[in-house]
Amino acid sequence: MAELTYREAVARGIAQEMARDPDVIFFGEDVAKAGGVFKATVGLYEQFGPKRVRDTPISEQAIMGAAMGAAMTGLKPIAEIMFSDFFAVCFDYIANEFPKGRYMSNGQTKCPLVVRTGNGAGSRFGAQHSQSVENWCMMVPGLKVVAPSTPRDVIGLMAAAVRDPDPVIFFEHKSLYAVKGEVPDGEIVDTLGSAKVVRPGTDATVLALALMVPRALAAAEKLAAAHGIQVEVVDVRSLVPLDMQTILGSVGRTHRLFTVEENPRLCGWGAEIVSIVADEAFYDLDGPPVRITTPHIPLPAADNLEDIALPTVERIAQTIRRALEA
Amino acid sequence: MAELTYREAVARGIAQEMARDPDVIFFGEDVAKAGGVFKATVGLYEQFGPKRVRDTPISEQAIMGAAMGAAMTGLKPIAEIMFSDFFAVCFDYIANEFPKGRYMSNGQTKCPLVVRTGNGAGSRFGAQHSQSVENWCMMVPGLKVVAPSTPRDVIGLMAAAVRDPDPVIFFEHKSLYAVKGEVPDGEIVDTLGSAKVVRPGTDATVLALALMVPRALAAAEKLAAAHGIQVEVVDVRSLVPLDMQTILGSVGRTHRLFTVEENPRLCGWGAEIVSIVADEAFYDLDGPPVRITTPHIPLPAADNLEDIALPTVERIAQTIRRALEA
Amino acid sequence: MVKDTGSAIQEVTRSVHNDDIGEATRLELYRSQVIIREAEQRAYDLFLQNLVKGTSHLSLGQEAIAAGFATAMKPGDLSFCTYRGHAHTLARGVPVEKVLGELMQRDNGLMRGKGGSMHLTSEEHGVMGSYAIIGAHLPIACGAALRAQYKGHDDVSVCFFGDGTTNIGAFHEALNFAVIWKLPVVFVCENNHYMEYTAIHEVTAVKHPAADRAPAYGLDGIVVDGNDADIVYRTAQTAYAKARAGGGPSLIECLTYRHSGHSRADPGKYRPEGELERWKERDPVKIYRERLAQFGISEAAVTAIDTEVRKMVDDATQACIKAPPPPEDILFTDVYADGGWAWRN
Amino acid sequence: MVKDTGSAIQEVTRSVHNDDIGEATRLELYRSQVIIREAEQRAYDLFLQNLVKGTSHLSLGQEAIAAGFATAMKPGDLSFCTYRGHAHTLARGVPVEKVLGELMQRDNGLMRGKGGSMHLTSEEHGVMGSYAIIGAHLPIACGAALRAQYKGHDDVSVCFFGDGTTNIGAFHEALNFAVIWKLPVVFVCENNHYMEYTAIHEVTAVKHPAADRAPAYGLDGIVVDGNDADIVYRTAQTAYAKARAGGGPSLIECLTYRHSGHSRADPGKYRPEGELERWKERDPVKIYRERLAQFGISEAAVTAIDTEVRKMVDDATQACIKAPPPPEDILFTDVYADGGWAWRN
Ligand SMILES: Cc1ncc(C[n+]2csc(CCOP(=O)(O)OP(=O)(O)O)c2C)c(N)n1
Ligand SMILES: Cc1ncc(C[n+]2csc(CCOP(=O)(O)OP(=O)(O)O)c2C)c(N)n1
Ligand SMILES: [Mg+2]
Ligand SMILES: [Mg+2]
Repeated sequence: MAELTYREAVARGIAQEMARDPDVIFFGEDVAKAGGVFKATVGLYEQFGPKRVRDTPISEQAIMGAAMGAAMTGLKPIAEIMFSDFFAVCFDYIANEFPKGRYMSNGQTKCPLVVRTGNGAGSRFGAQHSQSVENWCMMVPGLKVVAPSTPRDVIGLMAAAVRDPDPVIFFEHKSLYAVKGEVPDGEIVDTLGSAKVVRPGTDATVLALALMVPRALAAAEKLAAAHGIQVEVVDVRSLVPLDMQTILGSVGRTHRLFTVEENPRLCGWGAEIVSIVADEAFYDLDGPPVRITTPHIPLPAADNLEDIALPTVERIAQTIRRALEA
Repeated sequence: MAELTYREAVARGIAQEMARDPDVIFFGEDVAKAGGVFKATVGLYEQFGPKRVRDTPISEQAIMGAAMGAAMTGLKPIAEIMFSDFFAVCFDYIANEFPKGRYMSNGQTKCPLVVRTGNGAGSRFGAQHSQSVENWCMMVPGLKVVAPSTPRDVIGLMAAAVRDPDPVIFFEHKSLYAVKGEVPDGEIVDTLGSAKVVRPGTDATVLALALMVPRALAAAEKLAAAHGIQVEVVDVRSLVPLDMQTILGSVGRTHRLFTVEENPRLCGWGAEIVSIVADEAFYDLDGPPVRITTPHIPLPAADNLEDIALPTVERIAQTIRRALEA
Repeated sequence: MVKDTGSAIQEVTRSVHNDDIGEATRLELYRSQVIIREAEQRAYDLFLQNLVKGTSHLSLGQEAIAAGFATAMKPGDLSFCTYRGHAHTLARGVPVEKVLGELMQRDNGLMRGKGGSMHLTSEEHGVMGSYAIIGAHLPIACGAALRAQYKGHDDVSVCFFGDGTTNIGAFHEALNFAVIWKLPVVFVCENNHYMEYTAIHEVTAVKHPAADRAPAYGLDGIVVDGNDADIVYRTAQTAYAKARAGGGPSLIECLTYRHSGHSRADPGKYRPEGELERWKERDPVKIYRERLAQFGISEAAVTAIDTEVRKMVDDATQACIKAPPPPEDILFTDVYADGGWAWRN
Repeated sequence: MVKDTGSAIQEVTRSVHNDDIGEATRLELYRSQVIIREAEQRAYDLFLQNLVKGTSHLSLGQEAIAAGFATAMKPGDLSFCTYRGHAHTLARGVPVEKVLGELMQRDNGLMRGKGGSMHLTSEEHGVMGSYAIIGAHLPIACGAALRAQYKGHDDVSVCFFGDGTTNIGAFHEALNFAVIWKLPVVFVCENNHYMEYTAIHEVTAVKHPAADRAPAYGLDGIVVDGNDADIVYRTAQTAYAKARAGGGPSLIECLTYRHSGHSRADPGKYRPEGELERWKERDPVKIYRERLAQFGISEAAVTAIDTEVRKMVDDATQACIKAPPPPEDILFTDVYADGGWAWRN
């Protein structure tokens, strides 16, 4: 066991896979010699050398395209897009190339790559460097999408992503990079498509992702302490594949559903899950499913404004309590 | 009154606005001298000349950026992106530039432009030229998003879009271009953000958009004729602003909700609306809300496969009937 | 072929008639062009009979480029094509039936109708896909070349695209990327002088959309006659040799012209009168027939190829007409590597 | 300034000391540089005191470019900046308090804290935004120039960006677009030799990331000493005059160096030893103080500016420290033109 930051877990996760498989290469802007702008890849260049760990120009389309071409022909590339907001400058690869080649070719081609990216708010960076864009990827058929909330999950899901034969978009949360967590020694390999019940409860199911997981947990503790409300918190972890068994199982026990989403409201992952639960478990629900999201606005830079934009522990707890008491 | 195709309505809608306002300009790939690859802009070049109607290089980022810069400084550009799938090569403008400038500048700048695009399947073009990507835009705060289903709505909503002070993404459905409809003479100006009940009914509310509207209507007739089921069909028309009053009003009367979406399942507009209705009108619902969508797959080229991928009249009718009878 | 690092790029419109290529290869080059010509013409006829569905982008008039580059390849070399990719796919040896079957969206098609005309892919022939979003495949070809370099393989990735494609961002990113990493990739611009319906000179800041950009990446500006298969073949050989030797990428602009419209529905009316006719005088198949004669190859040998190819295309057509549409269950296969499409449990 | 249409672009590292600029303008150029120097240095100090939040990208060492281009502008000319836009914003006359207030995310900031350091915008000063996605604003500047051309206005759109930006697709698309439509836009590459932490030469196929690409758009390759405000000023004048006369766009590469790290947290360790020191010898403010002396401008006049600016920055700092954070209700304003954020009824 060691205590690692989420940031250190990224480097360890990548190193674990690069050490295991010589076909794993890693590239992106400032990721090699400088160790990445979030310092999440420090040491990889020194450990694996300039052939396997490479600095690129500011050419996101070339980065993504090169990752794809390498993946199609036998490598297992990990490519970094520094901020997930920049998916917008290379979205063709995410939406039209990675996920469609296998299908269009009737199974002839493959695309086993990982795109890792810094996602989410909290750094006071403003509207173009703070977005939560998991739904940009979830909505595209053919991708897999994960967003770990702990250092341990970072390593385990990174390993699962690298070993997966399909394109995986790996969302790291910028505001979690400094967070520490216990990590077992030795190889860690998790499974894509498995949600985790991180706090059992009986009164409601609360789904959360990435930075929203610790907040949902804090809200849960608050509700338990102050109101005796026991909510079950599920860390969704993987949006595609989506672990509906765990989610439907939980709702079947608690009969109420809440989502805590960092993304702006419209078409977030919570919308999808609510629509599935409302269809498949309608008669399990004792009250309306409620989504707690960032309002549907661009994000402001100012700290006090950013703080109230994202779901806070307070807002999560209050929304749940009011809904349960209604 | 005249009978126009949806294709002709596009040209008439643009012409109406260009004739009215000399600040309206129009550009895109092959839109001017050739009248567009879908022949939807035939005659505009001849009518308004090469200063106002322009052919561009294959440079979608330049097209979108130029539209934005012109809009910020006093023009009202209409820009064409030939196929909506190509939003992926200029997505930065859609996701990060058009919709965020006004907010980030604290209201100093504006972006009154229209992006029109050919959306949707049915032409056997395969996975990269057939997508329904309204949700790519709906999910972005700061945009407005419309998708007309009739020639009349094309003209009216085009006028509303051009006159609107915000960026509007205007989805034309490729498989509707040849469809005819009655269009009144003279100026037509509609309102963004208004859905239309296109068929009243009492047993269920069926929401549809663009090509799915005629299919939902056909399914409704079928259900009425064969099973005496009367569904209310609502043409959503505008995803942002979203006319929840009309939708909630309808569900309040019918107590059941269905969406008919051409997009692949995950995070489609129907998910969002279901999540709103499930929250705000939970106790109005007599049964599970059901989404009828294209399965979450890339689209195949082959006609027989494409035909069964999209929601068919048969599938819509059957899904509704089974759900209502369950 | 003329290389020039400065701004005044010379065009070569006629090959030097030396005999370095040899009869066997020349017959191969001819056969390849005739296969493309006949198959594309057949595709057009089948379209008129409503048997080719969706869209289709023909390479009639551009056969020499596909033939020249493919014939100079070794097995294992990789081709990356656009929607206008039938020619390159055929030139790598993919059976005509597979291509026509895909255009007709039948179960015997190369991808059983799942991809369609714009996405021809045959991994076993090194055809690593046809990409229908302009520019997307240039970076992808870089990635394949990166793999070759990384693994010490000696294959070359060859990426074909049009003149219009030189104005999109991905072109620029890919070229710079390939050069800084010295990747074994060859970028081939088929300058047929038009994007869809707009003449390339109306929307391009320089005369030679590809070659005039080459110096921006430290590359030689290369413009060749794309209608002369010998010239194309030699140009390809040089570029491949450089790539295999670790010399990095090349960017080659081949001047050509498409005889048909941009895609199935296009009558090509935007072209000035006489332009098509002038280019037809320089029809690559015609040029090459003359070339074979110049080198003393018998008319019998040429006619034998014509006849054989015609029969091949006829047989393929019959097989396609008889072939069933794809079965409905493949709608849901091969979204993911497990063969299925499950996005949830 | 040296123009060269070929590939061998000469660099000019020293201005010709003629006196065409005149004392008044020279004092303006100096004052502008000092404002930037002092305000940026203050921003850095405030960052160390934890009063500047979020990120911030300083132009210390690059002042001459902002001063030169802005001083040559007329009112109504438009500036399009990057996240490294404080300098250009100040150079257009935006009060220091407004800029520091925004960096400190206070209610007195230019955008009341809604945009932050990377998005400075002052419509009334012609600062049409600072864009934080690399390359995005080059096409946007084209659009503003298209409006000027269409309406017959005579303003110029000036677009500033870094060396690293020349490798992204939007750069390429914008340059071609501007040239084919002869738009009155001036593209200014501030080549400070680094992207974030990577030296530009490691990831760029040519020596001059902007100028060596100019011929790819039929433009002259222009490289100037970006640390000499006189040279920059003259270069700007020439480019603006060309644009206003209908001569179309220019692309200008200004050689410079940033004295601080890329952004707030960067100690700049990736730079070879001695490099910073060598560039500091060519500090633009120092160079310009010498220049003023050469032209016989009194030390008193120079010191007066220094003192005035220092006081201005001090006062601004105090005002910012006293300013409240933005009120919470503006979280929901100005998403749409109606002032609000309603996406539904
Ligand atoms: C990003 C993108 N923009 C536009 C199109 C539509 N389109 C398809 S082919 C074509 C013309 C391409 O011209 P060129 O590169 O010269 O190739 P050619 O068709 O002449 O072989 C266009 C604009 C596209 N497929 N992708
Ligand atoms: C599309 C995109 N990719 C990456 C970044 C991250 N980024 C911010 S600044 C920067 C370096 C830019 O270098 P350059 O253009 O030389 O400008 P400089 O910062 O040196 O002024 C990078 C990579 C970004 N903002 N946008
Ligand atoms: Mg072409
Ligand atoms: Mg730089």
